[in-house]
Amino acid sequence: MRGLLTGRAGARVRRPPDNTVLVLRDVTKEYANGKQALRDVDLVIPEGDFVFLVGPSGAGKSTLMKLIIRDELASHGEVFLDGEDLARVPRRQVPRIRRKIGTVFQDFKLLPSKTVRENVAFALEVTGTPRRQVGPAVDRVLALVGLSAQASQTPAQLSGGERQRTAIARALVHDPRIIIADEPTGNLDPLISWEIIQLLLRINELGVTVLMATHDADVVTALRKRVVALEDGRVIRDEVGGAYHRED
Amino acid sequence: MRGLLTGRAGARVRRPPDNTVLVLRDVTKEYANGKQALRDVDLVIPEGDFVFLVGPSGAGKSTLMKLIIRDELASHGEVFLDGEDLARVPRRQVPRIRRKIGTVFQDFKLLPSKTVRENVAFALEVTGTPRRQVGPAVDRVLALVGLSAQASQTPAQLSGGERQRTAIARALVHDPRIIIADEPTGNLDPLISWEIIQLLLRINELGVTVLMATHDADVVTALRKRVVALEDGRVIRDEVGGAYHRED
Amino acid sequence: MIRFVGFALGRAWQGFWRNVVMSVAATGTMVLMLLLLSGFWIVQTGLIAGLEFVEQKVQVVADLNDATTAERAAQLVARTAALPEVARVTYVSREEALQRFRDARAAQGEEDLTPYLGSNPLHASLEVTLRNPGQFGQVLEVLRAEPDVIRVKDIQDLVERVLTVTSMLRTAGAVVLVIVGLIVLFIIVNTIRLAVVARAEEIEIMRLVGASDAFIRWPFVFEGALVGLFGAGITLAILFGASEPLARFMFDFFRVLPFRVESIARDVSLLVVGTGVGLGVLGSWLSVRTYLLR
Amino acid sequence: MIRFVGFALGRAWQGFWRNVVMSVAATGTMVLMLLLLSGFWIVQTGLIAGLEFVEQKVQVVADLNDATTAERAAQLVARTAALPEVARVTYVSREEALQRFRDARAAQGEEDLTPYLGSNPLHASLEVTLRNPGQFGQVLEVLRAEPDVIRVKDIQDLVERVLTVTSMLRTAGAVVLVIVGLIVLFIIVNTIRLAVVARAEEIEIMRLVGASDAFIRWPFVFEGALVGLFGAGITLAILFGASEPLARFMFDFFRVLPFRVESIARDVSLLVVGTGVGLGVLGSWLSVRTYLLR
Ligand SMILES: Nc1ncnc2c1ncn2[C@@H]1O[C@H](COP(=O)(O)OP(=O)(O)OP(=O)(O)O)[C@@H](O)[C@H]1O
Ligand SMILES: Nc1ncnc2c1ncn2[C@@H]1O[C@H](COP(=O)(O)OP(=O)(O)OP(=O)(O)O)[C@@H](O)[C@H]1O
Ligand SMILES: [Mg+2]
Ligand SMILES: [Mg+2]
Repeated sequence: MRGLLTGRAGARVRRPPDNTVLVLRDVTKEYANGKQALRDVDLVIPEGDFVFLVGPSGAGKSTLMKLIIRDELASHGEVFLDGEDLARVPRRQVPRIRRKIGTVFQDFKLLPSKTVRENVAFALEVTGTPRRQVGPAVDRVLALVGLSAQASQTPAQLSGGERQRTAIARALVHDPRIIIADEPTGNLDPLISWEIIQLLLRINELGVTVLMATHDADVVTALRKRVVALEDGRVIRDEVGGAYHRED
Repeated sequence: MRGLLTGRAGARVRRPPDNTVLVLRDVTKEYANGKQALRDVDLVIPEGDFVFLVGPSGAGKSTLMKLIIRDELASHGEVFLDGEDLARVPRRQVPRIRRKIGTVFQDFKLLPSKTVRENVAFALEVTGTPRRQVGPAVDRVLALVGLSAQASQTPAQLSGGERQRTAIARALVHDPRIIIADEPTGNLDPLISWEIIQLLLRINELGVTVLMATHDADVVTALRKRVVALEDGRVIRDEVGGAYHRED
Repeated sequence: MIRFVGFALGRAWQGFWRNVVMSVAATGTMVLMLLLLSGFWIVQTGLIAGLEFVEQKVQVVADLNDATTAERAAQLVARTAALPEVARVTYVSREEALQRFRDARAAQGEEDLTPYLGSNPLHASLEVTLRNPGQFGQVLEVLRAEPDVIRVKDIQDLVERVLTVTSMLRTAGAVVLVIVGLIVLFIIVNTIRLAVVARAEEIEIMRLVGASDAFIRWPFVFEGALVGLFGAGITLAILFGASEPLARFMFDFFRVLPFRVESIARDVSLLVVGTGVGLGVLGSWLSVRTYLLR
Repeated sequence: MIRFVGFALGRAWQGFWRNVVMSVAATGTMVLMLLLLSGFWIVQTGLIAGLEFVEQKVQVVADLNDATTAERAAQLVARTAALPEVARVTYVSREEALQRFRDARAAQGEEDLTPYLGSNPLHASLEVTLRNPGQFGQVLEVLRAEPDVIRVKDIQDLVERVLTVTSMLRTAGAVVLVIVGLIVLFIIVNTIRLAVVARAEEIEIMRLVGASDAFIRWPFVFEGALVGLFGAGITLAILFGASEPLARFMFDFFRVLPFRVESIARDVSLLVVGTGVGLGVLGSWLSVRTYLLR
């Protein structure tokens, strides 16, 4: 899959299973206004895992993701990404860390003045990818999410679902080590939701770790992957092969 | 409900059932780039109806809603809102039309620099509501959507679901004649989704027409309300008491 | 109506403070541009006053017959002063003329020539100051017709040169003022447009929730006026703070002030406040228009 | 590295054209501000040239004994001209002096007084032009020590007044130029800042997808440079288009051009291009910084 996305040949060798991509140790996040969005969260995600992050609105799912891309820093505790303590990473190194992560934001974060193709290419261009590699990589991910026909439309000319898929394409184009998706199917119809999930599963099978926050009970329950449930900032459940709701 | 929202006493008298809020007659919408988002759509929504608008991504649901708030004009055919032909309404009268509609946008459209309370109050203030009526009305809708505690946070400090609820509060605060909600539960967890739906049902019971685009099959199938299904810009199904998917 | 104005003013005030960076930038630009404009205007006013001063120096001089009696000279002075084109007439006696010649040589550091003159060769004369130096022709004719006048100094050439120079300076001053005015207009409207563009989203939402054009436009217009008012206030504070030392400097420099500070203070205040508020309003109006015309 | 520069340039070019309203506004502001700055600079240059011209007019005049022979006078001229402070010496004979007096009276439209003079009362003189009008003291002493010199006109007062006026004008010119420079700086940096603020979202996305600071900053910096370059180009085109008629106007006005157009063309070009590009770069750099420092 990684090779497929960038045109490089050969799949990546899987690291030994004890290799962890993400470790949160006793993490608490308190916002400036005093709101504790995360409390004493411990979480270990080994390479190659597929993890659903569930929980009611306001539970702290997006906050957890912001900590991972170092958009926010933990108030207490440590966050390790690929073995590096994010609190210790100097500011100049942050972009390098972020390039290991493909992020699908809840609010898309597309540039309204750029076309779909340009929005996706943007993520490669601004991180210094050689121009001749950009085109093919973008075409491939656009085909993958089914947006080849809309490639030259701007976000304002897209349906909500198409915007979501554009955001997913942009997260994928970077050939990331871990994909963090914040409710990527929130505005999609069930059919396309399933397609996107299938896509993420395929990517995952090729060794890319996936962490996906979602409210889609059907999907979570059907797939029986690892489920981490947050409530009020605390991890209240972390079971492999779990359902959306507690089952005991 | 209308009285409840604005603090006015007495519920509105229901009009006779043959009174239609919305009529689309043979509507086609072709965008400037040649894309036909709606084709020959006929739709009549009587006052007090609760209508689910379903269909795959890109089917034209949002386009239909844009026609109703006159954000776009039909390329062909006529759209009547409350008996007025929107194509004939002079530009100066458009704001008056829009005030009859409460709109929940798919991408929230909240102002990042304003707090939740201010974002909701904004809709009243800019339409000339006397200042002393604004405060109580805002407090009421915020309580209704369960955001009283977050009233003084800005959208950046909210979870996705909280943002969605803010947008719904803003649509409600105007005491509208018809509520148009474009996937209002897209990013909400099942519990809050159900709360929002219950809320819309209650509002509907008090005589406000509701048109809601959604991908939430559970909700649509469970409620057995009127379902209008779009596909590729055409109405392929319009049944009262329908399910999300075709059932024959 | 009052509610509407109150609402628009309140929103304008909020808008101004909510977006402090933009507002400070716009106000700063406003101040600098108003300083530029009023600076030029003051220079231009001073220039015009100076030019009038120069023009007043143009005089028609008529030498009188040495035989003219004091009484006849006085009558001549009265007759000349009664002419409508004449502002003032001065009689210079023969002795005074000699003394002036002596003084002029001394002032130039040259040797006194009067000892070498056998007798007083100079004539008594009338110095006629005109209301408008361009109208010297008629006065010249009337004086030439007087029997006691032996010679009228021909000032045609001098008058023409002075008038050419002064009218050139007036034109150049006006042209520069207009150009500066246009620059100020462009820059301020531009700055406010940039500030409004940054709030396109807000306008979009207002349109969609059903705000009428007036409710969208006027808060912005008032906000523009606010920027203009603040800018004008700061500009005036700077100008009046600087006026005292500047006036002293100019006095040291020209030995005479071409105008009184108080007399132009009112004009400058009107100019600055009017331009500031006017341009602020215009800029907002034009900028918001773009978003309403859809 | 080359790829990076290529990327940044390409993005800058795109950014410029994608946001045409902003870019045109920024470029227009740039042009007007550069015109203002270069206009002031040209006036300042002209002023300095004009002041030097005036200063050159200050002369030391020494009257000679009427008994001085032509030969001794010539020696005296040679001796004086050899002094290091002296730029030029002119000998004016008694006849010339009389003729000058006659001409001066005629030019003023006054009666010729020479017929009334018994003999020529005027002396021959040396007119000494100094290299630097401040250094008149030594020349004065040397001339006073000469036996043939009967009187040296005291120019202390004149020199002081001229020097005060010229140094005042020089200071005022420099002050105005600095103030205008600061205005230009503020306005341009401000305009570019507003244009960058309008693209805060783009910068935010770049940060989140992992673009390094350099990749975020340099396209904006190049875009600022582009605005500066375009602005400077347009400004120079306007200046050179206007230089011909302006030079003619100035010539008509002053009867003499204080400087040659070609000689300042290079300086103006350097000033305009340097200021434009420099401020464009500075403005972008500062504006983007705000977003990176998080
Ligand atoms: N910048 C902030 N400042 C203050 N409070 C914040 C901030 N961001 C989030 N919060 C608060 O933290 C809590 C958790 O927010 P978060 O966005 O992580 O929730 P979530 O689990 O993603 O919810 P949703 O499913 O609705 O997206 C919420 O109550 C929210 O109001
Ligand atoms: N302004 C526009 N210009 C051109 N094409 C547009 C424009 N807006 C929408 N479209 C196209 O029209 C089609 C219908 O879009 P619409 O937003 O109505 O879909 P939707 O049913 O709301 O989908 P979703 O469930 O994903 O929100 C899409 O294919 C979209 O690309
Ligand atoms: Mg969230
Ligand atoms: Mg839609």
